[in-house]
Amino acid sequence: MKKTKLQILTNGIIRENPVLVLVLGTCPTLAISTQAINGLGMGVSVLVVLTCSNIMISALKRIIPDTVRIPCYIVVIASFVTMVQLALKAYLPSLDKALGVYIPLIVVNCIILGRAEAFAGKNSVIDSALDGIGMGIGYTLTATVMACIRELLGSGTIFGHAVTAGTITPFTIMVMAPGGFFIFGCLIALVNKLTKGKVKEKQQNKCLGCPGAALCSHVQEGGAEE
Amino acid sequence: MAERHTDLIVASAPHVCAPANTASIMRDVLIALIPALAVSVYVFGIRALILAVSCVIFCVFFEWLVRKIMKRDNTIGDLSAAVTGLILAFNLPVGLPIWMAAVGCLIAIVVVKQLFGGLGQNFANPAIVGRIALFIGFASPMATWVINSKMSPAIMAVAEVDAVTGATPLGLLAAGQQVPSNLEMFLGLISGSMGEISAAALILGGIYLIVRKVISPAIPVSFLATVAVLSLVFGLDPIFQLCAGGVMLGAIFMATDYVTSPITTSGRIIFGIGCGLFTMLIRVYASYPEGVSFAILLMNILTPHIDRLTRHKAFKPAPEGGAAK
Amino acid sequence: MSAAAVFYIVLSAIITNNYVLSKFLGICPFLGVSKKLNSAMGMSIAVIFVMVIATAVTWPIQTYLLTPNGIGYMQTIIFILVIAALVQMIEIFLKKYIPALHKSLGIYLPLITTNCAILGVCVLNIDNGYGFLQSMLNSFGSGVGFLLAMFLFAGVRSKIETNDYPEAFKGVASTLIAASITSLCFLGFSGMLENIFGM
Amino acid sequence: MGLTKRLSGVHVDHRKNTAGMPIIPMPVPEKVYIPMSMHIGAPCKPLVKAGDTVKVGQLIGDTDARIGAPIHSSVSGTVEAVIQGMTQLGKTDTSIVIKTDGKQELADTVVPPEINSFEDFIKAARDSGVVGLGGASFPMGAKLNIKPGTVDYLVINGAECEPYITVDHAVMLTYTRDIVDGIKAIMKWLQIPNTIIGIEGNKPDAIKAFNDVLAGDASIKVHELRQIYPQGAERVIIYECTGRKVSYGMLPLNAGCIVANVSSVLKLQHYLKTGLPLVSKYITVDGNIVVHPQNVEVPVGTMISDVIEFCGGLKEEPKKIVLGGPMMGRAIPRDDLAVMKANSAILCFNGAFAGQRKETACISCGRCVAACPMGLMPAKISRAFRDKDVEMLKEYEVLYCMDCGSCAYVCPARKPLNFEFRQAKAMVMEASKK
Repeated sequence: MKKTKLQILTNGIIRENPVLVLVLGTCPTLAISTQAINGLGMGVSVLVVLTCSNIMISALKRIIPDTVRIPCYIVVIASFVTMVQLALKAYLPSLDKALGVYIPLIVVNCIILGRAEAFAGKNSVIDSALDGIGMGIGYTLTATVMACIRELLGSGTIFGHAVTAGTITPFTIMVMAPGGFFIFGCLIALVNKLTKGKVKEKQQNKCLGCPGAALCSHVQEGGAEE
Repeated sequence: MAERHTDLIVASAPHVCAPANTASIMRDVLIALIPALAVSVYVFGIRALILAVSCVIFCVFFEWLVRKIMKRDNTIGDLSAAVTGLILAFNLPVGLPIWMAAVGCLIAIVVVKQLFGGLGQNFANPAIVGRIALFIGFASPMATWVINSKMSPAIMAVAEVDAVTGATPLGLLAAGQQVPSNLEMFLGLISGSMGEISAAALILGGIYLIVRKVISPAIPVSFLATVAVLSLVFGLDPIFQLCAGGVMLGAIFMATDYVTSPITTSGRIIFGIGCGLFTMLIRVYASYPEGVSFAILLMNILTPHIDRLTRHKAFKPAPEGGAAK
Repeated sequence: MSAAAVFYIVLSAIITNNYVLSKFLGICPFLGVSKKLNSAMGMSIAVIFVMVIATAVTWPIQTYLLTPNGIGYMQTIIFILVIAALVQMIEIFLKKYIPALHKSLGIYLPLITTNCAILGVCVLNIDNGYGFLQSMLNSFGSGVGFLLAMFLFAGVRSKIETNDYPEAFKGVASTLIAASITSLCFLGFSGMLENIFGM
Repeated sequence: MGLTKRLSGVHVDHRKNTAGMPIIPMPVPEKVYIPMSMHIGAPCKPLVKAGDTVKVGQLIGDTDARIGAPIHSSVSGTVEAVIQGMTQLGKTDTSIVIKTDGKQELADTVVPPEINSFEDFIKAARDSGVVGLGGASFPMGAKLNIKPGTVDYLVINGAECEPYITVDHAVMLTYTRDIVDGIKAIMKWLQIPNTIIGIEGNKPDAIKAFNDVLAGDASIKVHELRQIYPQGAERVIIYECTGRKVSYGMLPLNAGCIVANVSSVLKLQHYLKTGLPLVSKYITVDGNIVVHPQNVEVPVGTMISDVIEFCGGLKEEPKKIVLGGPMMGRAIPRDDLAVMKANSAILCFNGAFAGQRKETACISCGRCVAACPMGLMPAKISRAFRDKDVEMLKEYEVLYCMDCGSCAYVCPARKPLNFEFRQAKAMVMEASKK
């Protein structure tokens, strides 16, 4: 069944939301979602890298030999990440500081490699671009929403503007590590609830797009016997 | 001709059972907490009772509500939620706003217990996680200690300087100030979380639980002994360390939580030693003056491993060859 | 470097700055491979192994190759390529010379390329301005910290894996809540190492 | 003996209401229903048909199988029918219905057997019809048929650790000398050097009675067992008395032991002395609604309802009737079933006692772990069973469970643990077959 362009674009926002449904790219999402602005910044960075790398990989898919495709994908992604990193350093130094090591780590963000492997390597340039934008928006939304919740509960502000701060004592644990895991878990449960468990099957095969997916499930099932 | 009965109940043996059931065990724990509650009400006044009752009500309410939402059997009758509520209250400063206590109850009952499937399935002690979450999340209100004239002069002395914070005995010790006498510590004429102040009342409750065979002495004894020994090693007063902070409450009522502690006696001894060790490490070195709840939580997390290592082996003859030795 | 400083770097990487539970690096394997203790330990040992070797290779590259030539910005690309190549080489080497070790660690190696903890530790070593020895110690400590987190969490999961969860929380959601509680207990040790080693 | 470790157990209320009561013979009922399968092993084939006249002790059912025990008429009268009907084991089985004449004439075959060799002794043990009367109902003839001189210990089980039951106690007081004679006969023909009689400490008079009779005999000792359930379980009593370990997949024989119940030895001795095979059973009738709880001697095949009637009937509607002790006995669905050889008690309870217990969640309190005499971890096994995790069941050694019910007795969550383990054991067996 061929998907329409619109479906490709919206696919990543809810139905196959990379973070909440496919559970990809958890590390940066957890780490930077302490402030809404960081969530948004990270989201947009990922959006840019994802779209660009999707376009590039899709365009180069005939040239790249199948056997070395993963290293090639990584080089392409790493180049775009470096560009974004330099751009941030130049124009938004405070955001760059806040996101710190998580910007270079976009390289190993499994969303990007995953989409390259699962989508861009097989589809046309335009479809890949749409997929990248859709997935990127899905990621940005999730990271921003999660960051807003954590910022509101943990500091009483949203995007730095006081909401409940001053009237209600903020529950600071929400901007710390346990709060990150907790809110993330709750959001996933919420999506489970909203989609009535349809997404759970996908979570079984968690690292859907991850190049190590086959191995990963192998590890989970068989342990270290083989 | 004898009367015939053809509709008898057929059930699997055994057809008799020991009197203790889950609810009776929880009731015993509640009874054992009463002396400490009484001392707390005496020292802190009626506010202590209000806090305790609200925590119990919130916990029972959340338990009822979440079971209702999940469309499962209601389990408030087993009294475990009430026990969690009371123990959580014991871990809070008396002056804590009630809504913050309610947040603690929500975390304890909903997040730690019911999200994991309810009684018996949680891996961490609900009251402890509730307390730690509040302690870190509401750092300042959770370190605001109520003080009054019933307490030791050592505590009152600091009150004139600083009326709100840092006035627990462990806080005084950390600040290098005069601490209350050991007798005052033992009786509970000190500031602190509402239920933890009186070692005497907590020990009384502990003895009741041990006599009623609700808890085994393995965890409390190994926990307290480790704290005492390490106090000597660090050159501290063991009596003070045992009576200060949450050691008694933790050792007798929280570390002994069945669900989150090891199931074998040897495992329980390891668990108690671990609790004592981490408590003293945190007290002596970490930036927090008190480490009981972190220590117990860490040991909760280690419990599956301890259970694995202290697994019982079935009664059987030594394998051939092994017997020849 | 004094012995105290050595312990301080290693222990703080293990406990207070735990990569998984406080820096959120390597969450994927933490959630994915922690179901069984054996796999969790195998993965962790492979991570320690690769982390240390990757640092041993990337630190000199950065210090003697990239920075002097003014191409520090190539760090990301170079590092990830080096790590990917390194993992491949380690795998080939193990397969050929230490088949026993390859048998137990082999299946985890390909997964490690995309483990952000590896790239993370290499980049952070540079960002923090660590010297070579410090970098090596930090990498080793980080790897052991990963192992500790995996060890603790594998125990927790063995206990809760077959629980009767509410419908919406089945699967990853409940695992994350468990991770939340596990990370909570690491907060208790804050400040401890600074006090012990007088840092 | 130097026991390195004491086996756990549970403290159960003794409730020995009938302790000290004599054994009262029950008059012959109008009809008896004698099932053809009252022992482990092959069922017997009926040797009589409707209309035949039978006398007490006459052989009415037998089998050629190696493991089996002959069945004798417990009454004199006329065979009314050979029917298929439900027995107390819950299976449909052949039963011989005998209408009694009340004369209780002895059959001509009831003469003391002549024993000159080991083979004669084994034949006599088989002909006696005696089976393990502690509840296992393993045929005596098969149990004693070993190579003489290969067993070190004869362990006589007089523990009677189950609540309510006092009939072995009464037997030990009444027939002390006969039991000792029986023991000596077994020791002689099987060339067993030592005998240990294990008696729980709550029966000091029985211990004294044996010590008086045994005075000066070094080969037979009385061992006082702790007052804890299940001291009478085979693996436990062997360990307590001899320090030897027997476990799953082993016979007591593998540890050089033979275990026999006091009543079994007594019935064997009666046959050796008089030639009268096992035709009546000593039974404790008790429970919380029996009008006159007492110990009675009942002809095998008597309806359970007739026995209860003889004890004055019941004070109120029974809800549960248990054959055997409350810890391991079997609850029967109806009371119009026949008494079998292995029955040692009939316990009747009202609704308040028998009420279904509500099961709650396991709280890992560890009571079951502390209670298990076999050193197992019931809480963990129960969880593995719930998860249908055969590997885990094996790891926690469920096959070593001997179904004593100690874990279920102490469980505050009221989980039917040993019931689960029976199914778990079947699961493990099934899996290992594949």
